[in-house]
This record gives sequence, C-alpha cells and structure tokens, in this order.
Amino acid sequence: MRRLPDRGRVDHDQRVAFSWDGRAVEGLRGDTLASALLASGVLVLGSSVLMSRPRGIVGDGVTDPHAFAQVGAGDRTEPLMRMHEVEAHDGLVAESRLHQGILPTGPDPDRFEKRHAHADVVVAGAGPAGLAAALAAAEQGARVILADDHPQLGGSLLGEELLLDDRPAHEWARHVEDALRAHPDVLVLPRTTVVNVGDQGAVALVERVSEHVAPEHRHGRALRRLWQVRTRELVVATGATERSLVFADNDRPGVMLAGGVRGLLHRYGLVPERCVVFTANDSAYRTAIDLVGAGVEVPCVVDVRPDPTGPLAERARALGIAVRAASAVIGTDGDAEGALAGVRVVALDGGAEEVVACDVLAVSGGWDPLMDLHHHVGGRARWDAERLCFVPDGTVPGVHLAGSAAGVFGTEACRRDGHLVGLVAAEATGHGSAADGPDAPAARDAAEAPPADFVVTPGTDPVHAFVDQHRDVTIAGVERALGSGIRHVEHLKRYTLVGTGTEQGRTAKVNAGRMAADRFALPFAEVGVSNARPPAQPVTFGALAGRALGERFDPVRTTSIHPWHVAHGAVFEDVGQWKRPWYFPQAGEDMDAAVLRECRAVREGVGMMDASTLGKIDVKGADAGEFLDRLYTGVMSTLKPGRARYGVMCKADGMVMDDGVVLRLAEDRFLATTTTGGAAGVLDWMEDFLQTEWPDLDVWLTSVTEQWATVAIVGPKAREVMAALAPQLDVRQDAFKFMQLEEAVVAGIEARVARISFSGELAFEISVPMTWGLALWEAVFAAGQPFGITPYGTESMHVLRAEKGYFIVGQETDGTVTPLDLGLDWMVADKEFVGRRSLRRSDMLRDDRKQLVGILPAERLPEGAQLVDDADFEIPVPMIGHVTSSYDSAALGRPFGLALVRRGRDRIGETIYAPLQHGTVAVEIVDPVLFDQEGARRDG
Amino acid sequence: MFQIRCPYCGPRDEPEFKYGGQAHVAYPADPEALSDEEWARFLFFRDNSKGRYAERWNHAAGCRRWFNVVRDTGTHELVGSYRVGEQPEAAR
Amino acid sequence: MDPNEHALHNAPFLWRSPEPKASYEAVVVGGGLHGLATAYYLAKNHGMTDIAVVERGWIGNGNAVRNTTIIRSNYLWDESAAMYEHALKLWEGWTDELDYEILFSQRGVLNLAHNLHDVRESVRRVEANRLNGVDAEWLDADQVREFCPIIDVSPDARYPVMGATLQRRAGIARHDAVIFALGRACDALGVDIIQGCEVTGIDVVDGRVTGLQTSKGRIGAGRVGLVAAGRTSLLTAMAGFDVPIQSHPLQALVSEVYEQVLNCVVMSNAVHVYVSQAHKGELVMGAGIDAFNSYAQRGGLHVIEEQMAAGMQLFPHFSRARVLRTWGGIVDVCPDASPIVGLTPVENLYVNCGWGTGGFKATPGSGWVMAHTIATGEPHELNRPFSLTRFETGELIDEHGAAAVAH
Amino acid sequence: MADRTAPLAAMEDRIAAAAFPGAALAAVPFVAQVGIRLDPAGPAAARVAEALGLPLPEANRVSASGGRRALWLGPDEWLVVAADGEERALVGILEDAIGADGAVVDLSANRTGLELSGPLSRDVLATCCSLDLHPRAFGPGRCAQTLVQKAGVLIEQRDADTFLLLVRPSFAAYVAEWLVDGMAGLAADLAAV
Ligand SMILES: Cc1cc2nc3c(=O)[nH]c(=O)nc-3n(C[C@H](O)[C@H](O)[C@H](O)COP(=O)(O)OP(=O)(O)OC[C@H]3O[C@@H](n4cnc5c(N)ncnc54)[C@H](O)[C@@H]3O)c2cc1C
Ligand SMILES: NC(=O)c1ccc[n+]([C@@H]2O[C@H](COP(=O)([O-])OP(=O)(O)OC[C@H]3O[C@@H](n4cnc5c(N)ncnc54)[C@H](O)[C@@H]3O)[C@@H](O)[C@H]2O)c1
Ligand SMILES: Cc1cc2nc3c(=O)[nH]c(=O)nc-3n(C[C@H](O)[C@H](O)[C@H](O)COP(=O)(O)O)c2cc1C
Ligand SMILES: [Zn+2]
Repeated sequence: MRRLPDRGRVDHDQRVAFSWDGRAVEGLRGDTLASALLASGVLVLGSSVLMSRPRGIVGDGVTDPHAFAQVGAGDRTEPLMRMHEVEAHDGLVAESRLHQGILPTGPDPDRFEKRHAHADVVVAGAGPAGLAAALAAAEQGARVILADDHPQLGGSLLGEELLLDDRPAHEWARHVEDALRAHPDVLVLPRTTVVNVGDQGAVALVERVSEHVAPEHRHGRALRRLWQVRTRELVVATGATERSLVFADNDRPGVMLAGGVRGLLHRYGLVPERCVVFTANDSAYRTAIDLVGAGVEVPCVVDVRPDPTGPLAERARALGIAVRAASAVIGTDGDAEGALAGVRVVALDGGAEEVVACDVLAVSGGWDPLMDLHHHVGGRARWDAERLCFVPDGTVPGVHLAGSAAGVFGTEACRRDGHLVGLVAAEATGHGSAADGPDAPAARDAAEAPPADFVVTPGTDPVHAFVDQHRDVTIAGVERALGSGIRHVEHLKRYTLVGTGTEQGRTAKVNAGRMAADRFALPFAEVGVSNARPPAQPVTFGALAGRALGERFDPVRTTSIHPWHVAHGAVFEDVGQWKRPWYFPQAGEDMDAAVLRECRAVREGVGMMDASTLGKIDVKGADAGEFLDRLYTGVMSTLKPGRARYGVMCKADGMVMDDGVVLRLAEDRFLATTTTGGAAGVLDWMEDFLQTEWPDLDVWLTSVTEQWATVAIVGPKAREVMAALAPQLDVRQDAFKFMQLEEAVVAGIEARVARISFSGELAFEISVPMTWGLALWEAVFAAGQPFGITPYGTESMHVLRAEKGYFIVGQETDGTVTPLDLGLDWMVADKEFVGRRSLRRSDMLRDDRKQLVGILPAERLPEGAQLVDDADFEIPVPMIGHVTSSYDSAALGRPFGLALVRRGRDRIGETIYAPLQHGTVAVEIVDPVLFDQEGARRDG
Repeated sequence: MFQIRCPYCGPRDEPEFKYGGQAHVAYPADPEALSDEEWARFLFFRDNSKGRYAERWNHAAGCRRWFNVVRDTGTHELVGSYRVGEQPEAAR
Repeated sequence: MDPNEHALHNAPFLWRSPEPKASYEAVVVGGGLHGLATAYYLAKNHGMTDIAVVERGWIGNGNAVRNTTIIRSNYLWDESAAMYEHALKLWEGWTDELDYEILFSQRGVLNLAHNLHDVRESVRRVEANRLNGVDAEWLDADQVREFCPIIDVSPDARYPVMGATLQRRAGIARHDAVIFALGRACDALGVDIIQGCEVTGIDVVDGRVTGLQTSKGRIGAGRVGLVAAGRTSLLTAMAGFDVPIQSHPLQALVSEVYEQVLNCVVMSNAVHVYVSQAHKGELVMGAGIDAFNSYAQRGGLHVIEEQMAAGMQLFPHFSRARVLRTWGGIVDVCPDASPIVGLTPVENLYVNCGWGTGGFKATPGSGWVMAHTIATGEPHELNRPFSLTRFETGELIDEHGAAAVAH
Repeated sequence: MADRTAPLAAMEDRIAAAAFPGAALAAVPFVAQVGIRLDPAGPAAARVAEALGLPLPEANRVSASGGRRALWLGPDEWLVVAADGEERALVGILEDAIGADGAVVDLSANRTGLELSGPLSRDVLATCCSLDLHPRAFGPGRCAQTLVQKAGVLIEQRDADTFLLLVRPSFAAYVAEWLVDGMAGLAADLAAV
C-alpha cells in the first residue's frame, strides 16, 4: 500500500527502523508492525497453517486472522504477537510466523507486574461510548478506571473521518481525555486490554507498560502489568468487529475488511492503488467515500442488496463511484506472489463473471458487537434479525453494555448511549442520579439502510472459499462436517476447528453458524455460535504469574535460629513452608554418616535441636480442659498445672489428624502443641468447633507458634547442660520430673522449660520469645561444649523416635489410619471426642486392619517399599502393608523400620518380604519399640 | 474471584477466606446413638443443590471468624452473609 | 485437493439424531464419555440394542470437552489400580477398535516429587504399582532432566525436583475425537443418541425405576444408568436418594500453538501443575479446584494465576506462552476421591459418578463395568469396591493422601 | 550474654536501599504487643478500657492514647501495641483488668513491624495487597488484617502516608521481599516519566 504524506495519525517526520524476517524495514512513529509492513510493500506475511496459501493483513485490529508475528530476540522472543498491537520502534525485531510460534529457551529477562486497584466503575473501551460513559460517571463523583487497548483514546473515532458536534471526532476524544485526567479519582489506562471479568466485579486488565520501547530503554520497568481491579460496576464499551464474506480465494493478501481499510487510511495514511468494495451493508460505503476523498480509485462498490439507496450509497454515487447492486464477488485473481490482482464479480440473478482489477478488496459482511466481557460472567446474547448481529439478551448484575458492544451503531448514538450508561453505573454505586443527571448529548446520526442477510456467494468454489482463514476451514470443510450428522455448532467447532485459532475466529464464527443454520433449515437464532471464554485477548503465562517467582513464589519460613544453622552447614528439609535443618554434615560426611554421628551423640552424650517450628496454641478459659477433652482422644482436664500430656486428635472420620504435647500452664490455661505442618489446620479446626459447635464454652484460642522459639537438649548429659544454663533451676529428677514444666531464667533469658522427650532420652525443651531464640541456642551450644553437645536435624530426630516406635503424622499415617491402628488404645479414653463414633464402623472393627509394627529387614529398605507374605510370588501379588519409616540405627547397629502391616500386631515374630526391584528382602515383624523398651532412659 | 462480605470486617477478596461447605450441619449431639448409616450421612453427605445455598466460610486471613453465606451455586451471586447462630433469612 | 483432508476427523458419518422412542430396554442418562462408553459396551458386550443415551445438551458438553486428557493407571490402592489399568489396556486398543483416530499417545506421565514426603509416597506408589502389574518407575532428579529436559530441576529452586514417578504407558488422547469416535460407534450399534433432551424427573414405582421425564417427554425405561458427573446429585434427588458428592469448578486452559517443546505429561502435586502439549502444539494445563460448590462452569482467575506462578517454577521459559482460552468444568468430588459405580436404593437404577478430577482416563473401564452392572444387575468385580454403601462401613478407597494429583 | 535478634536483620541493607522518592521502608523489629480476647458486651470491656486509658475500638479501627494503641482484630479480639519493653507492664495491667473474663497473651515476638511511608506507599502496597486503601475506604486510625500475597499481615495506617505492617517473623522476609520489589517497579516507573 501507499503512504499519503498528509494523512494518518503517524508522525511523518519520525522514522523508525526495524527488522522483518532479517530485512531492514522502515516505518513511522505511530505505526504498528502491520501498518509499517504494509507501507513497506510487505503484502504477503507468510503462508497458512494447513494449505500453505499466502496470507496477508486483513483488518486493522486484533481480530485479524493472520497478522501474527514472532517478535523480539533471544530469551525475549515472543510468539504470535498481534501485529496491529505491536508498535513499531527502533530496534524492533520481528519474524513471519502466523500460526505456530516458538517459545524462548531461557528464563524471561523482562518483568511482569501486577497491581491491585478498586473502582466504582470500570469502563472497557474508549470509543465514543466508553469515553462518554467514563466522563459521565466521573462527573457524578464515581471512582473510574477507563481502559483501552490502543495507545490513544478514541476507539474507532481514530480510524474514521467523523464529526461529533460538528467537530472532528478525535478532537472531542482528546477533550474528554483531558477532562478525565483532571479528575483525581479517575485512572486512564491506554494500551490496556480488559481480559477477564469474574464474579462480584473482579476485572483483570493487561497494560502494555514498556513493550513499545526497545529493551535497552525499559530501565527496569515492567514489560506488562496485570491490573486486578475490584469494581462495583463494569461498562463494556468494546465496540464491534467486522465480519467477512465467503467466496473463492477470499483469503488472498489484499482482501481486507472494509473497516480495516478505512482504519489504515485514517490511522496510518495508507491507501491501496485501486480498491473494490464488497458489502452487505452501508458501512463499507464509507470506505469507498473516504478513499475517493483521499484520491484513490474506487472502480465500484459491489453490494449484494438489490436496491442500496441509503444516504451513504447516494453520497458514493454522487462521488462517481459505481454501485453494482444485487451483485457479489465470487472469486479473486492473484499476481505472481499470490496477492490480489482482481476480483470476479457476478450479478446475483445470473449473468457472466466480470473481472475488475484492484489491489485491495474491502469487504464487509456486517458487524458483531464485541461482548466477550459480558459472556465471561454468563451474559447471554440473542440474534437480532434486523441488525443481523447478536445483541445482549439482558445483562448480568453489575455489567453494562454501551455503544456498539450493545448493538448501537451510530457514532452519536454510541456517545449518547455511553453517557446514559455511565450515569446508570454511577448511580448504582451511590453517585448521583441517572434521572437527574446531566442531559445526554443528542444523536443525529444519518439513518443507514438495512443490511442484507448474506454469507456465501452462491456458486462459489467451496474448496477455496474460507470460513475460518486462521484455521484454514473452507465451505467444503464445514459442509463435510454438517454432512456427517453434526447438528450443533459446538460439535462443528470441534470437528472443523472453526473459531479455535489464536484470534478465536472472531471474524468467522457467525458465518460458520449461519451456514449451519442454512443447512439444517433452522432459524440461526436457534443454532447460534460456539461460545466465548476468557481471556478476551491471550495473556502470557508470565503476566499471570507476575512477580510471584523465586523467593516470592511461596514464603520460605525460618526460625530465628536459622542463620546459625546456615552458618554451620546444615542441609535443610522442606516441611510445609518451613526450612528445617535436616542434618549437620561435618567435613567429609555424607548424610548417613552425619545421621549416625548425630544419633550416637544423643544416645550417648547430648544433642540439641531447634524445635521452634512446632505449632503452639494458647488455650485459655474456665472450660479449656473440657474443650481439649472433646478434641483429643485422651483426657486433658485432669492434667495438673505444671504438667504435660501427649495427645492425639482425630478427624470426624476417626482417622488420626494431628498429635502433640499439651501443657497445662495454669488452672485455666493450656498450651497445645501441634506438628509443624499441622499448626494452621489444627487452630482452624479448634476455632471451628469452638465458634460453631460449642460457643457456650469459655475458651479463647490464640496462636503463639511464632511467639516462642524452642530448643531441645536431649541425651544422657542433658541435665548437666541444663544445670549449667539455669543454675537456679533444680534439675534433679525428684524436683523436675518427666512431663513437668517450670518457669526459669535460662542463660539470662526468661524461659519455660519442660521435660518432654521425642527420643526416649532425658530431654529438656526450653522455650523463649522467638527474638531470643538465637541467643538461647548459642548459649546452649556454648554450655554444652564441655559435653560435646551435637546439633542434630530432622533426620536424626526421625531415627531416634522410630527406635522408640513413635509415629509421625503424615509418615506413619495417610488419612486412613486410626489411633487403634497405631496401637494407641491406651490413649483412646472412654469418653466422647470428635471422631470417636467412626471407630465403631464395621470396617474399623475388622480384625485384618493394617497396624503399626516395627520391622527388622535384612537390609535397609526404601521407605514406601511394599510388603508381601511370601518370598515366591507372581505379579500381581496381594500387598499386606508397606514400610513407613526405614533407617540405619546406630543404637541397634542395624537397619530397622516401622511399617503398617495387615494384622501386624498378631504377627510379631513372623517373617514377611519386601519385593524390591533388585531382589526380595526378608523382613521380621517386631514390636515397634526397639530401643529401651522399659523406658528407663527418659529420666537420664 | 469472589468478594465475600465478612460480617465483622466487611467485603474482602476470596483468598482471605477458607471454604467450609454446607452450613447448619451440626456435629451430632449423641454420636453413639446413631446407626452406621446415620453416622455416614453426617460424615459424608452434604447438600449439593443448584441455586441458593447456605454455606460456611472462615475469614482465615482476617478476623478468623466462621460465618455463613447464602450464594447461588448456579450463578455465583452472593446473596449475603450472616453470623453463626443466625438463620439464612438474616443474610445481607 | 480437498483441504479438509488434513482435518483430524474424517468419518463420513457420525450419528443420527433420532427422536426418542416411547421406551427402551435401558436408558443411559448423560452423553459424556462415560455415558457413551456405557452404551457402547451395553451394545457390544451385552448385545443390548434397544437402548438410548439421553443428553441435555450436545454429547460431550460436560467434562468430556473440558478435561486435560491425561491418561494413566498408576493409582495407589489395589481397587483403583485394577480399575484404571483395565481402562488403560482398553485405551491401547481403542483407535483400532473404534476405527477412529483418537490420537492416544503413550508419551509417559511424570509425577514430580518436591520434598521427602513426596519421595516416600512416590516410592510407595511405584512399588504398589509394580506389584499390581502396572508399569511404574522412580526417576531421580537427573533422570527426570534426561527424560524431560525442559523441566527446571535446579536444587535451589523453591520447590526443587527431587525425583518423579514415571509411567511410560501413560499419556494423552484427543478428547474431542473420543467423543466423535464413541458417538459413531454407539450409533453404528443401534444406540439412539438423543441430544437436547434433559432428564427432569425419574419415575419410580414400588421402589423400581420405570422411566424418565424429559424435556422431550416421557421415556419409558426398564433400566436406567445415571452417568451425569457433576449433575448427578440433581438427578438422584429426583429418584429420592443422595450421593455423597460435591460439585466443584475445575478450571483448565490452553495456550496458543507452539512448536513442540514438551515431550511428556508433567504433573506436580506440591506446586499444583499438570501440563502437556497437545498434538497441534497448544499447551494444555489444568488448574486447581475452586474450593466452593458450583454449577457455573467457571472459577476464579486467581486459581489460574496461582497455577501459572507454579508453572513458571518448573518451566521458566513458558513465560512468553499465552493463555488463549480458559474454561471450567463441574467435577463431582467424592469424600475419598474415588468414584461410585454400582447399585442404588432404587431397583434397576444404577449410578456412575464421583470421578471428580480424574475420570477421563477411566472412560473405557468405567463404561465396561457400568454396562456390566446395568446388563446383569450386579456389579462387575472391578466396581464392586466402588459401591455407594462403602461410606457406611468406612471401607473407603482414599486416594487423597497418597495418590498424587488425581487427574 | 547475646542479645535479641531482629527478625529482618539479614535484609536491613536491602530494605534501606529500596527507598525512592515515592516511598521508603523501615523495619521496626521490636514492638510490644499484647493480645486481648474478651466479650465486648461483657464486664471486662469497660475495665480494660479504663485500665488502658483508651476505648476498645470498633471494627477496623485503632484507638490511641499515651503511646498505646489498641487495634481491632475481630469482634472479640484486639491487639494492644506500645513501645518495645512495655509488654510486661501491659500484660500485668490487662490481666488484672480482665481477670477470668477473657484472655491476655503476650505476642510481642509473634509479629514484627515494617513501616512503609511516602506519597506512593499506597501504590507500593497495591503491588501485593488487595485491600482498598483509598481515603474513601481507609485512612489514619484504621487497621485491617489481610494478605500480602500469601502472607497474613496486620496493616495499620499511621498517618496520611504511613503504614505499619505487623507480620509473623517467619513471613517477614517474604513480605519485605514483595514490598522491596514493588518499590523497585514503581521507582522505575517514576524515573521513566
Ligand atoms: C478441567 C478438567 C480437567 C480434567 N482433567 C482430567 C485429566 O487430565 N484426566 C482425567 O482422567 N480426567 C480429567 N478430568 C475429569 C474428567 O473430565 C471427568 O471425570 C470425566 O469426563 C467424567 O466423564 P462423564 O462422562 O462422567 O462426565 P461428563 O462428560 O460431564 O458427562 C455428563 C453428561 O451428563 C449430562 N447430563 C447431566 N445432567 C443431565 C440431565 N438431567 N439430563 C440429561 N443429561 C444430563 C451432561 O450434559 C454431560 O454431558 C478433568 C475434568 C476437568 C473439569
Ligand atoms: N454499521 C456501522 O457503520 C458501524 C458498526 C459498528 C461500529 N460503528 C462505529 O463504531 C463506533 C462504536 O463506538 P464504541 O464506543 O461503541 O466503540 P469503539 O469501537 O469506537 O471503541 C471501542 C474501543 O474499545 C477497545 N477495546 C475492545 N476490546 C477491548 C478490551 N477488551 N479492553 C480494552 N479495550 C478494548 C477497542 O480497541 C476500541 O478502541 C461508533 O463510531 C460507530 O458508529 C459503525
Ligand atoms: C486438550 C484440549 C485442547 C484444546 N485446544 C484448544 C485450541 O487449540 N483452541 C481453542 O480455542 N480451544 C481449545 N480448547 C478449549 C475448547 O475450545 C473449549 O474451551 C473447551 O472444550 C471447553 O468448552 P467451552 O469453552 O465451550 O465451555 C482445548 C481444550 C482441550 C481440553
Ligand atoms: Zn473478618
């Protein structure tokens, strides 16, 4: 196409240089990639997906079925960018790839941001309707966000030559924009697409923040920003899109949408040499008129209607444009490259084909209100047989449609509609009254003649006439599908792929549906089109992820002692969001060696562990004991102040949910501890029962998990270390018994000390405010030096507890294990507690349930290994259980483990087998308590 | 993403809340008196109706209160919220 | 050349659209994949031809067109493994048997493990699978990288990949093609597929089903199978009993079309990702379930945002891939995440539901056992454990805890 | 004897460096915080108000007097905030006032502070928090428990442009990370215009 020096909204003095398919190309500031290529004579963009036919630019908007390119270089390369949206700039690199893009191979160097915002009214689209709506709502005092996907506001006003109030319409747009920007509570967002509408006014927008400048000029700015807006009302003023007509070789580069051709002229000053117009409605006459006004030759307007007599047709005739009524384009001819050279026109009542030479054919099949955002929240549409388009069928609460999106087609009518809708939306948010609001501007648009119901030129070659150009679906393809018995457009879509392309078939779907209606002899209103889904325009994964990458993806929780662990070479284990020291390898040690050393230290000397991640819940009130009795399987109310008791909780289905030690701090106060991963869930669970089932109980719950850091000193020498740390504390066995707690000053810090043991060894757990945790830890470490105190991690903790047969929630249990299965009969008290009833269901009473046992395998087994009865078996073989824990024991000098085994407790002493891939291992079933069965060691 | 009105804190975004399923299902007063079938109904069976539905939410990231909401499961319309102990008619 | 010869679907005829007869020997309610497969096997395995599938919309319009098409059989519990493995074996023959290209591609499914707990449970599942005759392997992080080079397995990732289970026989199929294939196969066997026919009432006389009230009038039926996924509760309410399912939105999405970069299916429980690249080149990803009950076939965008952030952990270079389309299905979730297939309190009325987020893979197996149940009035050995009564006894098949993501 | 450690000690430099003409961030490592639970209709409410010398505020509000502030957390829950070191005295006063009619818990180590100030502080929060902070909806003397991304926070608006965020120490680095990153983005925007 040719550039007119004095037309368009581009800066004719500012050239930009970029690369297309490796070639240097120039454009003007204000060009898009599409317009710059057209201006540079690039007509053929590439070839089609299935049939390898040459394809070119079809429109001037994002519904264009071909205008996609691979843009950017290296890790910034982005597939299938909308060429009409990509702003030409120096250094832009683009490549022809219309249908299948290439993903970069490295991480994204650019930044994608998110921003939350709140509004009374969000207006999507800044054409006459959206601008008027935003202004009306803003003047009523509402908080308004106006978003439009173009760099400049004005919508179709920028692609037309129109007057509003006898002024050029784009000047009116500028004036409104200025007025809006002057409002403190209005946010104007150009280059911003409203992509998703959710419930209760959750609206997502994607702003192209720095995409239009070369990477080296972005300076840390986001490439794009996803706005997450909560609005009370949404005004959808997204305009309408033009659809095509179907005839042979309608996919040739040069066959364009009439509105697009007009847009290229007014936005970019681009014109064809000789342009034929083919239409079923009045709007395309504007293209003919405007082109002639720009000095372009328009040999004829081919109009399918028998008698086009509207004011626009009259004006065209007055300009000397031939109007060929009751005629249609039946095919096109191409040049050597395959681009358009001429069109073949026929009279609809018969007669010979006539070839008219042209380089552009401007087609208009009609206009489809763009209602995607209304559809996102379940808004319906109905076919309007007069306007020949879908129009909204009622609205969803909080979502309004305005202007062409609502089926209003006159420019002034759109502005008036927008104004009225803006007032209604503002009123709905308590701002002003629509009835008493400022008067709506008049709508004096010239009347248009009715459009014709026309899709396919009769007699055209079905094999080369395209319904969905992006997916290469032809009339023949649609016919084949319909011939196979398909009776529904959703099946038609899935059989032919109509409407499933990158642009979601926005120019194609209505035509496909109308062809189906024809074929079934059904009213199109019944047949409809395949549905629309979010997003309104595709959104990159990166934009949806935003800044939730790396350490911002998910919190990494650490205790106040963590820096010490890091400094001392700990290897960490993820437990929920927490990082816990897994083991502390010394030089040259692997994990097994480190764990053996740590365990030995605890059994023979003294070890120390950071137990701060355990959940802690302060339970206060006169009924605190009663409350805990109802939740734990055991009895807590009989506990004496200053004493602690171990407890297990079940879900209502009787399965073990969590466990921990409960300490009675005072007559009316308990501290319940939970597993690290279970902390939040247990508190929620407790609050649930307290608030909804037993609101009459005098109990108050407070999470104090992070108030307290806890250091455990464990091993035969723990008492000496404790004594050194807290000289005033009487640590002798008689004074400080197992499951007792004391307030004490430890290393100068006020602390709570409890004798709790998860290893079977003598142990003291010291708790201090979290901010004192590291100080305490360092003091313990220092005080323990004479005794060779050894920090240990979760792995050693697991080995030590397993030697004692203690289970771990989530390791020995998986939501299918009851306290009885774990052998905790002694803890299931004879009183009501949540889940108790479930333990009486027939399946729970079966005598072949899986039970927790100890195992002594011939070699160390992988955790998760399955167990079978016989060494000789054939697959499939019944499994009688599995290994839940498996370690090498320093204390036992051999591998051992825990397992859930069918009828396991009755089978102690028997041998079963673990069939591993390299061979089957014999496993002896033993009592789960393998070390210090008498429990002598816990008192030191 | 819903915006849910906490009866105590006001309207907040859905991620602040935890869903609790059907409202007004009390833990049986005397579980031991129930047959296996009756107990199973309490454990596992909840209304799954289309239309207005009374359900529980917990304002987990806010005031930690459990409360009830009437919501249309067909359209996602949130009719209103009300406190524990109140009946669905109180939803606003 | 006819351009549409490239098209995937190439059957000259699919199915008739008959009006319903006054009555049928058996009627299957729900024209999803399970309903169609049920009808297909009723006709094929049990010789019943006086049968109809009634579908309120168009066949497939439920979860059939909405699922991410992952097919695998590596479930933990014996009952599940048996059911899904039976299905997988049938999948392996379906393209030939149905004479329709359903693009079943056994490209392998990786279930990633990100922490010690995952590793333990993964090994447990692999071992159980092996002993149940289901192919399964445990890969360490290096082997994962070798198998699927584009996964970020760096050890300092927020959720490092510590290994994965691999089922090589697992993969994906083209869900749309399966609908067309089954619809055609049913029709060819004489099954009436009645679309646009919503069941609005169930006639029960003396505890026995006699027919259905529908938007196309009454249809008499000797036996009825309810195979309506997320809408099952609405149907069983018509027959006077409940099923313990809750219907939730489950969302999924596709990207635009890219050159192939992902050679297998990747799933991760801990970071909530499951992704594959379909034949045309679009990435297909599933999001997490929305917490609440809903029949609206849509969920919240925040669920998808979370999903994308998780996806970027594993595939940092998907940053410039674009979400083309998102949608939601209504999944029927059972308390134990296992289906209910079998008898109901009403005689001659059978139910098949509760497949939740993972029933696509079960399609042939589900149809097989449901057809057996309807035809014989007794559950097949494979679905006997999946009874409605298990909730009373507590004999659940709890696939939550241990079975990785259920898709 | 070693001293207490500030939860965000390791991030101090990054927090300071995040400042730009629109906003600045500072850690407030130690804040005396005491949790109160009581029935506002019961007898303890008035006793507590008197003992503290300030009323227990209504929903989403803060009441302040003499260096102490009471922040509403829920219908029967408040957090009394004061200068570091006052927690012991506060617990004493409050326990006396409440007696058996509620609960008092020292939570001074359970949360740590981050102060965000400057004309763009609202925008910084908007990068990671969905709460509506517009003057029509929020303002000095208001507080709310909400989320910064996935982490719970208690936000108090101190004056026209200053917010105090109280967060669990294990989430503090994560929250700070989000704020610092949001500030970087806004700083880049500011530099570009
Ligand atoms: C997003 C998403 C991703 C998924 N991903 C996977 C996956 O990767 N792998 C996997 O194995 N599974 C997956 N699933 C699950 C899988 O899709 C379902 O389990 C499976 O499709 C269920 O099949 P169905 O035939 O029972 O249900 P549907 O296909 O939903 O069929 C039920 C049919 O019943 C009809 N019906 C309902 N009520 C009536 C009535 N009153 N009258 C007449 N007809 C009625 C419905 O219209 C519908 O067509 C996914 C599901 C979703 C939503
Ligand atoms: N028959 C006809 O002649 C005919 C038909 C249709 C439209 N029109 C003319 O078009 C104009 C319609 O005015 P209007 O205000 O309704 O629409 P408009 O087309 O002028 O403006 C809509 C704006 O919204 C933008 N947009 C679309 N989707 C968006 C999204 N999701 N997010 C952000 N922005 C989005 C568009 O790019 C455009 O800039 C009138 O001038 C009318 O006369 C004429
Ligand atoms: C595996 C798979 C691949 C898909 N590929 C595409 C695609 O390439 N283009 C497209 O528009 N939609 C694609 N879809 C989505 C469907 O268009 C549609 O959204 C989905 O079937 C749900 O139906 P609904 O959106 O009509 O409710 C795909 C869906 C699935 C399950
Ligand atoms: Zn609240």
